[in-house]
Amino acid sequence: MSLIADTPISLIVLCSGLALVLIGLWGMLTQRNMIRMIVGFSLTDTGVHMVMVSIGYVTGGTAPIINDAVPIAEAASRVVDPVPSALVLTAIVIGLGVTAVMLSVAIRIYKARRTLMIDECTESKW
Amino acid sequence: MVAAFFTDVMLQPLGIYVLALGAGFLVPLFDRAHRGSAMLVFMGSLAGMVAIAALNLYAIINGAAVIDIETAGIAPPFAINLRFGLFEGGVVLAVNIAALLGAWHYLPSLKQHASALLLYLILVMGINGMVMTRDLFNLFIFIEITSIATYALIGMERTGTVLAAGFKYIIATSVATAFFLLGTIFIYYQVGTLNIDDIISHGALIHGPIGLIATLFVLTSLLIELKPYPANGWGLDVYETANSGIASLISVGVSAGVFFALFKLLPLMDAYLDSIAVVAGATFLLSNIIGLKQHNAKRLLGYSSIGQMGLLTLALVLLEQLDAGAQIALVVGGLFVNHLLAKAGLFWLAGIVDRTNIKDWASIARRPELLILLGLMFAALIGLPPFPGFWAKWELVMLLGSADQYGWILLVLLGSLLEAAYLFRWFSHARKRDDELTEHVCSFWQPAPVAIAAALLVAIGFGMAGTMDLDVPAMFLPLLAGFGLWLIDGLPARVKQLAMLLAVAAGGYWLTQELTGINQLFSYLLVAGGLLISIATIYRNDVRNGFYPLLAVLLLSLAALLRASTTLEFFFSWELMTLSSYLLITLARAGIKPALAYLLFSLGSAYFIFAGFAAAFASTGSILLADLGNVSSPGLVFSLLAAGFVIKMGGFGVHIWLPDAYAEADDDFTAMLSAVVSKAGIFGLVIIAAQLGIRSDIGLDPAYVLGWIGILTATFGALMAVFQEDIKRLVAYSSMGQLGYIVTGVALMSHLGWVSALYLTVNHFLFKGILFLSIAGIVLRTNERLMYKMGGLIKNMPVTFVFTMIAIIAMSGVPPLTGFGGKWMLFNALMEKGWYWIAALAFFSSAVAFLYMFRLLQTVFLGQRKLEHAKLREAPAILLVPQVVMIAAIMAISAYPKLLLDPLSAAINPWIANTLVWDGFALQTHYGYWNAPLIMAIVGGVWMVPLIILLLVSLTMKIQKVEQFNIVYAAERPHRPEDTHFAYNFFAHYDRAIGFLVRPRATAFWNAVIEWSHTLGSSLRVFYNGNGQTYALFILMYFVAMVLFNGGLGS
Amino acid sequence: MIAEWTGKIANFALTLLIVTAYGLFMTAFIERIIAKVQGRIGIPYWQPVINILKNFFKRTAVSHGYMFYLGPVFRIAGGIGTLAFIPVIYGSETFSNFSMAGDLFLVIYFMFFGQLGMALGAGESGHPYSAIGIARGLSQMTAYEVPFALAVISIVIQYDTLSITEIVAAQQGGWQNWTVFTNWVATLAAMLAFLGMTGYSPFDIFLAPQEIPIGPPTEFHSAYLSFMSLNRALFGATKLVLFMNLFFGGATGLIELMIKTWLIYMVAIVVGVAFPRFRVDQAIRFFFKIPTLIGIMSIVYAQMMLTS
Amino acid sequence: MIKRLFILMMLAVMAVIFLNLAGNYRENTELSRLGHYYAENGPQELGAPNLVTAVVVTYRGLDTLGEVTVLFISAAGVGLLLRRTRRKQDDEDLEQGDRAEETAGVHKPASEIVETATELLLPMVILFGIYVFLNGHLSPGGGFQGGAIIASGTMFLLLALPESHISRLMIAVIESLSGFSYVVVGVLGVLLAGGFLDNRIIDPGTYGALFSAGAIPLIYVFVGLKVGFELSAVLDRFRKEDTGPL
Repeated sequence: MSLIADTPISLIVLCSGLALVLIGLWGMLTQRNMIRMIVGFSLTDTGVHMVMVSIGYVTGGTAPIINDAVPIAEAASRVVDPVPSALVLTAIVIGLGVTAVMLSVAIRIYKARRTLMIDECTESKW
Repeated sequence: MVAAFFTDVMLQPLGIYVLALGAGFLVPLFDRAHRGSAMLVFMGSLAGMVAIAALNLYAIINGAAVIDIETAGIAPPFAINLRFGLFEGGVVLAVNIAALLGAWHYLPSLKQHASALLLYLILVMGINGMVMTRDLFNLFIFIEITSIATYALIGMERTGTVLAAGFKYIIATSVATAFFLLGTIFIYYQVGTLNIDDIISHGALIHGPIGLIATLFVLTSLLIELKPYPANGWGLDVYETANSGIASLISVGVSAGVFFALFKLLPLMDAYLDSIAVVAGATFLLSNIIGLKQHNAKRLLGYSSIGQMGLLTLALVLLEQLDAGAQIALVVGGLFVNHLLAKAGLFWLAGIVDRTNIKDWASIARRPELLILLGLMFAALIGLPPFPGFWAKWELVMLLGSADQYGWILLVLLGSLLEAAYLFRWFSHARKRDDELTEHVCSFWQPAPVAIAAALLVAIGFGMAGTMDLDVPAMFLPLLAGFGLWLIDGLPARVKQLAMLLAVAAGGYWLTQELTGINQLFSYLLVAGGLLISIATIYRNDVRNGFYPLLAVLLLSLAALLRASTTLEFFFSWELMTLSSYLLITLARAGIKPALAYLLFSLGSAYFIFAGFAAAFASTGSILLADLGNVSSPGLVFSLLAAGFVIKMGGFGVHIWLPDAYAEADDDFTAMLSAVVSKAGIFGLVIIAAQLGIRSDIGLDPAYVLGWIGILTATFGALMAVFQEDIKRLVAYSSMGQLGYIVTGVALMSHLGWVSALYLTVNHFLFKGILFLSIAGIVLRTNERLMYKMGGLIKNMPVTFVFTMIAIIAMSGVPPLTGFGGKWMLFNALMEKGWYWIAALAFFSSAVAFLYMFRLLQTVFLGQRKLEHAKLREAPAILLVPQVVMIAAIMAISAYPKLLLDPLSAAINPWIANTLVWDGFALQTHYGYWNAPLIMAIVGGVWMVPLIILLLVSLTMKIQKVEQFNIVYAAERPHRPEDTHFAYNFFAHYDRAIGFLVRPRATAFWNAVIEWSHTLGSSLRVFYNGNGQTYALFILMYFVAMVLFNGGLGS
Repeated sequence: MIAEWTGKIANFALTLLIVTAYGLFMTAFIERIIAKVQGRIGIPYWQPVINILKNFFKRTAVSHGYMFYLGPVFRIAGGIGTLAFIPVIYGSETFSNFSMAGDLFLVIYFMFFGQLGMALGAGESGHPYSAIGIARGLSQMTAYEVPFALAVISIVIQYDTLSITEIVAAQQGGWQNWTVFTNWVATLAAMLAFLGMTGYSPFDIFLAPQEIPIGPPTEFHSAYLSFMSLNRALFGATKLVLFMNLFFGGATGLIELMIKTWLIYMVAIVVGVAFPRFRVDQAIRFFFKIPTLIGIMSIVYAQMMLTS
Repeated sequence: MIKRLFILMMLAVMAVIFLNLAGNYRENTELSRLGHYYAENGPQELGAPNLVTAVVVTYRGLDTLGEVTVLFISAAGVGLLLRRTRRKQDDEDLEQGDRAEETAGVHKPASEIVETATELLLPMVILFGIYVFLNGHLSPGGGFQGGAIIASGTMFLLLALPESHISRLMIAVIESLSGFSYVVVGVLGVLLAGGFLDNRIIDPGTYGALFSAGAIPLIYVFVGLKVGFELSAVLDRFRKEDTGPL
């Protein structure tokens, strides 16, 4: 228990994120069903987002909103880094966009050939 | 405000974004309002993007400051900024032009859906963004914008194959961008900034395992996007299946953006330059090897594209390593523009022609404009002059040479050669007229974007030449003349012939008028001689599309070659000569296949020369031909250059291209090839021998080896000629053999040796010119090339027979004609040098030569005439006219060789002191003497006396002229000439005795090389199994390998 | 000037006459020897002359065309010319002929002149056997040229000259200076080549004298044939003179010339009567083996002589 | 099987690499240079209390514009991919049975609970979305978040009333105009203030007030609308991918 308690919170998030990346990769590499591969991608993507968020954490920091709770004078020492948060926001939207396109491609593939198995889509090769 | 809107926004690089986004967002609305207006907005925006890039780039080239665009009114690194400098401007402009032209090509598909229009627009903007942004995360966004737009456009066609390829593409690039994101965030973790300049200036903060892994994440991701071997199957599948419009944009646009991103981030990658170079180099070489196995047009373009990106990356990294930042614009820029326009053009062409298998491209065989475009694009991709790739490769190889990076030179040249192999094989398929295939139909305007791309390539190549302090008018004159003649190619043959002769005469005179010494000598031979032989082309009056322009290019580039004062000009004209002669060979009916071998060997030869020049440049830092002599490693330079020239002359072992090319080329052009074009190799050899060969520190070895190569060429050329049934192949092998003597003569590095070599060169020009022109006449009349199908033609073509006989006596070395002098001087020079074994072989090979010479005369002109040949006429007079001139020259030189020897000696004197001693009319050497006029007189005398006696006797005799078949034939009278004309397998017994010497070992060897490289290609491509997961796995492995290779797990 | 050249031509005419007569005599002589070996009486000594005269004065002839007509001309011009370039008797201005026009190399190459011309003439006759014979002859020629060329190179190295006169001069002063003794390897190679050159058995298949209508001269008759027979005698003798000059010390007088050439010829005859005929491919292979090897050794030998 | 083992091995090596990353990771104890600057100067410069918003909309405004673009093109891409095909063409791909199954399976009516909940919640969800993006500069949230919430409202609607019609035209007009307006605001930044996407084209107003922080709320309105409608469009596409023009 103390191990977890002593571990910095951001490291836990970081590790979880990296683990999620690995799990997602596993899914993308081993699941033959395209929808499952897309799920794998989403996991990887989410993992990356978690890593990003964790990087922005500053020990003991709070949300980077400068109002009554965090006066301007103390801002620099009390808030977490706003940049990774901003980045992750963007990254999430982009991930969403990619996922949406991926799904539509998968749908079209299913329409066209009645299968979602990636290893049945190998006619162009060499 | 409105004015400010234009000056501050729209005309600034920022305007590109505003225009693309604004138009992109509004396109759906316009589309709903009016379909046409959407297209107008779309094309207008693209054109605007081109214009903005062009205006700003123009300003920067004219000295304006680099444009830094700050957003949000806050200085970087706290806000994102964009930069538009020289490099950015160049890339953006090039990409936008390609995009605009691509849109033109792609419009029929795009205009069906408004969303396709906007996706295309935003895709282009994304590439612009990737180039201009100076923020790492912003770069990620632009990569994603580009990617998503690409995904959607790939999927637009919605057939199963395209979608499957698209899905693989998405999976692969998503993994890559996930890596990029991870790398970016960890770099941010260490540096605390996202501005690229800021990161670079705080580069030291990137440290430790995190720094390494983060950098490698970013690096691998970018490399993956550039599709390195073997993690690139996903890219290939898309190239193969997607619409040519989007495939071209991926190949040139998206890759350009990613490449530029890599360029921007390269300062961070200092530690990994070696890895990148290895990856890029391997990609370039291996893609081109695999390309050999590929027959799918667009997939083949994919391999080429991937290879080119590998080359670009390699060049960038190597220049970076060599600290040659100043040359990046020329080398990388040149290669980049070259690839961009040529590859895009090819993809569009593939879309227009719409034949999957390159073997089916014969459908455009009757569409000269498409063929020309295809050829231009291929030539550009290979880096042939005058295209930008030529200048870039030149500069790259020179730089590599001066850094002693010969391994990389080898790789670059080998890869280019492989690429040439598959591209021009494709061209061969397209040239091949196949009546069964339906002709390709496309509208006049459809190839317009390709044509514009080709024009741009030429223009840029021309512009690059202008920056290099060269004799540009001379270099481009052949092309100009060729272009001019091409414009009038529709006129009647006679007009074209006249125009060609005038153009070559005027141009050749202008190019060579100021030459002196050896160059002047060769100018007589190549230009005046070439002109003489081209007179014979008048014997044909059919259309011959492209023949006359190309012939003008060939002859004028030979003239320009002689005029070259720098290695670059020399190489330029050399390549031009190679290309034009290749194309001329393809004009013949069966010439397409041999032409390919000709081209490949010629390119191989050119690359040896290239490497030799690079080695020379490395040593002297000068590209002047006159400085060639100052190199510090003459042995290496000499060997490389000599190898190049010897290949071009069809040296022993690398001769296999020669007989086929000579045999299958048009008959009058074969005369040109053998009599004139082959002399270019001799010229080169003489030049380097004069500059390098005579240096005392070269050591005997390279020259001695050359001497052996020469004599083996002579021996085996003669031996192989003995066993030919095809008259043109026979003379082709003979030509190879005769050139062998010349090589040996040059290799002697003595005054006498060179005089003999030059003398033999002139002689070779004369008798090979006569022989091939005679053959042209024979083939014209009989329509046969197999000698056993002829016979007895002396009755029909007595003049041709006499000319041939004189040429053959002049070739054989039998006194009193010219050949003897050459053999005599060569033999004396060999003895003086102490090369006894070579001398013995020279003896042997000239004896063997008698076999084929006799066979030629016997089986064609003598023996029994075929019945169907009874009514043949003499060869046309116009073919005989040049021969008469050459016969006269042979006779004059035979009787009075001083006529020729004095100028030859004078040309050599600057290099080696004269050793010719004249005693009256007799030439004296250490060993012997040769009094040509006396010999001529004696032989004339001893020939005339019996002749007169016999004539007198004849007066007293009743001489009965007998009919054919009236021979002593075991009391029988044969009736069929086929039975009595002893011609087929004439030297069967000789074959039984020593035929084992001439089994086609060289051919077998080169076939094995081809076989082996194809096998290699197919084993290298097993990774592309078509499974998206395997591709993704390779990407993972790629990253893992990069980390392991760079010690990422070390700590 | 004119007188000088007229004199030279007259001298040469004399040499030509002597050598031709000697060649004709030798032809008959050899025929007789062969006949004796085979148990026949053989021809009279004047038979060759009679043959030539008979043919020469024949009243009818057929023609196959102008090259056919020129063939014998080429042939005999080759024989005469070859002789013209060889000094026959050492030290004699009369018998030096036109050897100042060219050296050994010229002679060797000019020997092809007649062969080529005759081959073309024979070719125009249209007879397949002519062509076959020439094909065989040429093939064999390329083979014996190899040991011959090697031997020539060897002696050129040895004497450091290509001039026949100088080569002969270097062999003067006693039999021990003859090439056959100073450079026996080269001589051996050359003599083996000589067997092929003379066209006697075992290397006579290209002429095939026993099978009547075979060989290059098949179609020739009348004056044409007489030219060719004349040349055969002349050319054979010329070759003997050449070999004598190169390998056997030359000759300082006519008697020495006759003895030496007779002996050289006997080599070919002895071998000829003792060995059966080779097929062409066998002959070619033969020359490419032992004689060539000896020829190679002769160059090595000459180089060793030079260095020691 | 071997392939699986191989993948496992690769992932194991990846895991080692990641461990290497994590093992060397030390949690930040102070802000990065960038973060420090934003925390110190952001509120004064831009007048937005929510630093993330300040970064998103202004400091990294170009990213956000790009992000909007990404969403725009994904929506367009999805539309392009899932566009209606002419039946004739479809016949080549699909067999008769498949088609029957396809048309039969769709449009199952939602349960009453869902329908009712939707009717109750939908206005509130949309209102909440608008609230989130209007207050983006003050409190956690912003255009994207708000837009996503609006889109989730659409999701509700689609779940509850599968037959409900969403006007493509309306979506197209709104997303186009809001995107275009965003660009216009950005350009105004060049003309009226310091640079592209500078939010100080409008008086910053009172710090912490709703209408403050210059153009940030304005931009967020556009972004919110655009995101909301685009996500709705995507959802709509997925619902009935075979019908309707773009």
